[in-house]
Amino acid sequence: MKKKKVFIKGAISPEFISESIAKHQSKHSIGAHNIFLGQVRADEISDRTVEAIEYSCYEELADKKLFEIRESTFEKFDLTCMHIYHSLGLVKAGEICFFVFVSSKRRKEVYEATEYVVNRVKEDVPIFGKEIFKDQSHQWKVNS
Amino acid sequence: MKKKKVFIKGAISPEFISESIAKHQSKHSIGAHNIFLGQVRADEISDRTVEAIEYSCYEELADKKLFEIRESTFEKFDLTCMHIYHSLGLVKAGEICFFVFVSSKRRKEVYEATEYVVNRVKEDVPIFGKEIFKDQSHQWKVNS
Amino acid sequence: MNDMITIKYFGEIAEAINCKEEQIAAKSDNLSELIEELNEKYNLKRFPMIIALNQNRIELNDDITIKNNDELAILPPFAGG
Amino acid sequence: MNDMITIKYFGEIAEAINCKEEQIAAKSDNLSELIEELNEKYNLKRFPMIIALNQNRIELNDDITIKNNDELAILPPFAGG
Repeated sequence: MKKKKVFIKGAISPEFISESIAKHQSKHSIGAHNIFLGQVRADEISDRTVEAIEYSCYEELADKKLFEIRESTFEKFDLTCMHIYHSLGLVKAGEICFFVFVSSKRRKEVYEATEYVVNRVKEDVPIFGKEIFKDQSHQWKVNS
Repeated sequence: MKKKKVFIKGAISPEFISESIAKHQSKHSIGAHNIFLGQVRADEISDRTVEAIEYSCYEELADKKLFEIRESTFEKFDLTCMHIYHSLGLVKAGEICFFVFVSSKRRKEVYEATEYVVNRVKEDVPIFGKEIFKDQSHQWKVNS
Repeated sequence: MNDMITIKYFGEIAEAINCKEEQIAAKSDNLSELIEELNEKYNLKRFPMIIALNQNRIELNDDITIKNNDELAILPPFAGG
Repeated sequence: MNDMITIKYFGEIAEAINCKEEQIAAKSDNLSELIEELNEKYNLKRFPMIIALNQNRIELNDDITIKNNDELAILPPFAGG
């Protein structure tokens, strides 16, 4: 099982994203990229405002699930490349915590492939998020 | 009719994309971004390899169509922001010529909104592409 | 008659006829007749083409009247993205 | 018996029971009985939870045997993205 780097300490910076894009410019068979970015929202929950989310994960199981997701994504879709990055630790409101990057010869399949990867990561990868409010109280994030 | 800047001289750089992403980090109601990037492929066509595409457009009609696309995209989808950028002039193989950026509170609609915008731009905006081969011969690009 | 019409050509069509823009005095105020005139001049029928009058896409079989200072565009199929 | 089992807790569960990892000598080699033991110790039933044994997600009603050095994980619902 080849392990790819997925987890990033803190927020995923716009510069990290542009470097990932730049790395794909030498691949001249790629015609279409699709990128999903998850950004931390300053949600208001019963009068408290989310200031940051602190992410943690069960890394051994996460790696295994991410490997399975990679395998089945390449089986289902005709892709040139696929990358997944997710933050661990503190990510402030407005910062990016989740980055899925799918590339293909043609545009047709990229949208669906991105949606598939995003959904699989949310459902199957053991990641946990503590929503920290401005008053320093917190609650645990639940995916809807 | 408010005119938004869409056309960019030459390739769209990864830095331009990261700056666009960074500008959205102050919008704390956004939870999901979806980005489509069109990249020039070095296609082989009867033994000649595409080295670059030179884009031109009928700008007055393009602006009008882009305005219509914006209007109907915001009508159809629940989005916070939407941006379209397309290159004019020379874009080399591996470089990015088309950038669609859609942001929303939640992820649900962003994939379909991106696909809708990409398809509308391809179908309705009068942009023309001259595929220039390594031997400096050329042919006119036809969308499939 | 003799309205002055600006005609713009794009992409492969502009290249083939070696003209991007011209102004002509139309012999008739009927668009189809003007286009027929351009067809004869440039053999435009060899191209698939899209027509726009004053930045509005139109169908060639529409019975459209042109007037002085109108802008007609002769466009090949779009190829953005 | 008395196999040593490593138990890892995550997220809200780890916070509530104030424990991220512990090793215990299981009184039985049956997983359900081990989980029942942990339930009694920590009142885990108040949480929706997901169980993984040696990095494999399992269903609690499965009749599973545990052995020395197994790693059991008690996980709250996933919330990535």
